[in-house]
Amino acid sequence: MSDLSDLYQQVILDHNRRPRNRGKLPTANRVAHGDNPTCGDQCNVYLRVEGDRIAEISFDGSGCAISQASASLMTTQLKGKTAAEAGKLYEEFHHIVTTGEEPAEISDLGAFAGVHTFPARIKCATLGWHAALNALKGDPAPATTESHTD
Amino acid sequence: MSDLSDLYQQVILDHNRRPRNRGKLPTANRVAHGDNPTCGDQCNVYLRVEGDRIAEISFDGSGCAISQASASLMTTQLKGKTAAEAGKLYEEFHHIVTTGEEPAEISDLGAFAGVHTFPARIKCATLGWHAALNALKGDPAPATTESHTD
Amino acid sequence: MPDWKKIRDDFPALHQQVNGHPLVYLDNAATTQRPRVVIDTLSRFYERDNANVHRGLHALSMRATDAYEGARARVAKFINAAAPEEIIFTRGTTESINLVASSWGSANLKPGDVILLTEMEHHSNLVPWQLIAQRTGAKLRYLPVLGANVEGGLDLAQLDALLTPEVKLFAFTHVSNTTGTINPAAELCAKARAKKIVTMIDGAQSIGHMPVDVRAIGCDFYAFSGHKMAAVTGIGAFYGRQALLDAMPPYQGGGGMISNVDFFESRWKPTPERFEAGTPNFADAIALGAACDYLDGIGRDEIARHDGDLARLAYEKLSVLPGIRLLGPKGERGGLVSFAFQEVHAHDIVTFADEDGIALRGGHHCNQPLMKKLGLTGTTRASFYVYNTAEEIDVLVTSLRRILKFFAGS
Amino acid sequence: MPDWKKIRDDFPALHQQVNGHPLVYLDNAATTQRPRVVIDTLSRFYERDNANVHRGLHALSMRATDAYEGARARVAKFINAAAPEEIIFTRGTTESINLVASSWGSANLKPGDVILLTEMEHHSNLVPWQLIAQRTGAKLRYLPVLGANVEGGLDLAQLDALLTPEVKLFAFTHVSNTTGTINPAAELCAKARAKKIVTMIDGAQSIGHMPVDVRAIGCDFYAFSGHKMAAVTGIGAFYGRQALLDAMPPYQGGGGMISNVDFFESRWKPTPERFEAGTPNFADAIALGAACDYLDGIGRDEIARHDGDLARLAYEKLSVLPGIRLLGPKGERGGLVSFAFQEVHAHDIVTFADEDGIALRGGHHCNQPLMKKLGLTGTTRASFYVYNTAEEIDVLVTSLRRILKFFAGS
Ligand SMILES: Cc1ncc(COP(=O)(O)O)c(C=O)c1O
Ligand SMILES: Cc1ncc(COP(=O)(O)O)c(C=O)c1O
Repeated sequence: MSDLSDLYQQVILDHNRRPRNRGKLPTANRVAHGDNPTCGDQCNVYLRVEGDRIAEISFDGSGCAISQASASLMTTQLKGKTAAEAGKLYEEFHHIVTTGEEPAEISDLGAFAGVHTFPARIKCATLGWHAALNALKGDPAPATTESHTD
Repeated sequence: MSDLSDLYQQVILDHNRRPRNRGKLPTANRVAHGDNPTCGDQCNVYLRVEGDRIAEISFDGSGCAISQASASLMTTQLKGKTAAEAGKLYEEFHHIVTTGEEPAEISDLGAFAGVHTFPARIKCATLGWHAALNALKGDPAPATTESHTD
Repeated sequence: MPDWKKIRDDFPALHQQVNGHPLVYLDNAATTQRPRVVIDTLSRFYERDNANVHRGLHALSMRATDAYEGARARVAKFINAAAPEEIIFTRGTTESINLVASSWGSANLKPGDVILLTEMEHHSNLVPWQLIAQRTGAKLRYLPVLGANVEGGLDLAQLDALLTPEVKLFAFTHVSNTTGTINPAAELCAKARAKKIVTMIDGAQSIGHMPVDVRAIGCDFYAFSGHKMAAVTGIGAFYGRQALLDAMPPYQGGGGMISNVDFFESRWKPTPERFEAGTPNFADAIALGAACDYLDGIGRDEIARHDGDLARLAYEKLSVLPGIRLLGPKGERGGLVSFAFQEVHAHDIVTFADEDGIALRGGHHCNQPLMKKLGLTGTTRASFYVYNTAEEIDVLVTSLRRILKFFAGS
Repeated sequence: MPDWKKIRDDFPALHQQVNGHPLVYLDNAATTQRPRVVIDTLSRFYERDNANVHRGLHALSMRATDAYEGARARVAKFINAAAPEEIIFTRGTTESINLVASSWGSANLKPGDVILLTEMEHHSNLVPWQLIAQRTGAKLRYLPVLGANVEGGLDLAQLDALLTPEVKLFAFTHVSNTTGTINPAAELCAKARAKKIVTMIDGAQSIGHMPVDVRAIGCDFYAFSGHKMAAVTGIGAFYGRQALLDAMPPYQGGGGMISNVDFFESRWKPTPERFEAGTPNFADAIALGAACDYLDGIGRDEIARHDGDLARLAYEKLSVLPGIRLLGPKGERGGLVSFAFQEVHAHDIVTFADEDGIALRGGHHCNQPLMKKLGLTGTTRASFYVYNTAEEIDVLVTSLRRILKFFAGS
């Protein structure tokens, strides 16, 4: 059970049970849909972008604890960020979930380090992020974790 | 080599080397084409039917020694026969090549008894006969040894 | 009574530890394990008789051809087809249905025609019909399933009204891979036949689990996969009624299926060769024949009882878990159970169960439209085969309790 | 230098007597034998890691998925594709070509378009194009071969004139299975590419016998079969350039290839999944990966030299037989020789040679139009692989002399 407690850390279980910023955002001016066809996980990300910053952000959808907690945590991290900062944060997050290395600065993102020993779950952890980045780019195509760049 | 000498009996080698009634029949009033798609063997049978009897018969085509000798021998056997008699003769021949049992009455058809130990060659031996029976029936479709009744 | 314990010993893959626990393999609806005799048939063939079939006159080729055509006859007997020529070998259920949809469909469907499906079809018995409908202008229509919190079976009361004159084909699954529902195949075919509607049955989940007699059922086509019936991957087949097959154009073109080729046109061989272009997967077909022998050695009546009993036992034992929603009928069912919890997602369950050595499947089971209809995003499925035991169900229930506690309690 | 004698020992099927003689297996162009390591990879997979791939989160399923996707990456490396996603697994060459013809063809061909083939194509690279031509209204055109009694190679001087603006695709075989001719694939592709014509290569006879680098060749599609390269039956693949694959519609529909299914429409996954509907033949794909390792262990340059040397030796030794007509070039050639006698039909030769334990192939080799063009009804073919020896060629020549004598003398 040690690997599993690594995967399902308190932070994750907490975000899964009490997701932050969940639900449609009535004032959103950007929306993107993400899906993970392998699992059937779905995620919508709603953004209100003001200037070049994310003024508000929310998500909804369905999926496993990893994907839901990740999307929830992401919304708390992206609020107030620029697109460039969001991209950088995603890179950091992607590094954490694929290598298991803790982030340089203390961050809740580190809770996802356990994912790297479950490669099949990396796509769950990144689903919300894919959708958010697509929404920022204004890309109307649904994000899919099956893209070649994943 | 004993099985092979059984298969390639003198009668067969002789008909293969000096086929009887080979070539188109200018006066034919019935023609049928037979092919063995598995081998690529081809056989045309030309008949002149008068009343209910085969007045003249010839064949051409290409194929292995078994198929060519069988068609050649067949032409010598069918000349003068009625359709009913031809059908009976084919049944006898089919019995010989599938069981290896010699014919009741002495007949050159018995030379094909060795075929039964080479099941893949039965279709070669019956190709010309299929075409001839089709021609007698006036069936315009090419005979094929892949039919379900073979 | 078969000696089930001894049968379990026939399957090498079962005798291993996974994450420190004895493997409990409950993912049989996805693919079964293969008995030693099937694996050995395959190796032995490659070690002794391997050569390309057909058009071959040397010893190995004739042996291979005899074994391959012998397998066809064996499969014909397994489902009581009238003749070996009614069996076409394919990669599996999916290819079988694509072949029939494309070949029969392109020759028989026109704009305005209707293909009747059911709402419980696997994507493999749904997408091929969408594709041929697009190509021909035919339309799809669905026999509904009974909604959420009822049994999830077909709403048979609606069938007569849906079998209108525009319907040219009715395709349905024999056993649902998601709910475990066993459809009354013979009854459905009789209704269709009375209206001269062609029937196609998806037998993926039935073929290895119960006696199947295509003539008693009265269907026109019946498709299945070897890998779900103790045989190997890459091989499957379908049954087609001779008269229909004879009138169907080829699906793929290539070596082995033609009687004559010219540069600009070709003539086709009769069935089954017409539908088996290229070098067939003869070795795996021979392994499929061995699997037929193996299953008949146990007895398919016995297998049906065994798998169904386990599924009913699992249904009963699982039903007491807090918050569980169980799909499909309570009584008579195929050898699987499928369930969902409000609080814990199927993938989390599968990951936790794996830690206990239990192999489960979670998700939409290639059944997205049905999931949407039932208001679910996925289920967890435990599916059984000849080697599973009542004790394994206890292991599953214990593991599930622990998972529920982890997610509720922490 | 590889130890060819030791290599021979790797192949269990070779070590048997046929009709009282040691087996001399010269039917490798039809299918090769499989080395122990390939057979064992397959059994071991079924004994340890067998589970359905994708959508599976339990240990066996993850192992199977890794092994299957690992095999894809291995095959990509084997032919130097840019990415694993450019490899689509199929049943073999025939299915690969049908898939491309149907999917690429239905999206890209219209009435008046021309598909350019050559007169030396195997039925599998000919009939699929006839079928899609019929469906789309496109036309077929042929690059001629040089006639009887010359080398039987392509008449390359005519190519430029035939590559007119109507030509949308040019498909040709890398190595002829009937004459042994090796076509200058890179040169042909360069000419087509200069005119923006898509190229498809039939690699059935090249893949196991020589180094193949799809990017150096510069083709758009490259198709091949596992069973002709020391792997098993039921598995093959094709390479497709990513940009083309991305724009192609699915071929078969079903589980695993969709990203979303509703009752009336579906969305597709990207390549390679889009083209692999249903449970893939993952076990045989893994065996194909093992065959890639095995062949690279020997070295494909070495194999090309070995097989070519044997073919040239056979050509030379056979050329003195009375009345023989040898097809294909005298020098550089693929690992096979094909020949005919006026007096003795190929099937009689094959039957006699079998009595001496020699496995040959006789007939039209799925090459009827070429046979007609060359004025032949069939040939006898001896084809070589890594385990064949110069001594086996002597056995063949002795047997042929005996056959000729039997038919001439008696
Ligand atoms: C040149 C060529 N193309 C295509 C094929 C067809 O390959 P397969 O039967 O494995 O699909 C073959 C082999 O029979 C061949 O030799
Ligand atoms: C009901 C049903 N139909 C069709 C299929 C597809 O079978 P295969 O993937 O073997 O083609 C499956 C299995 O996945 C199934 O359960």
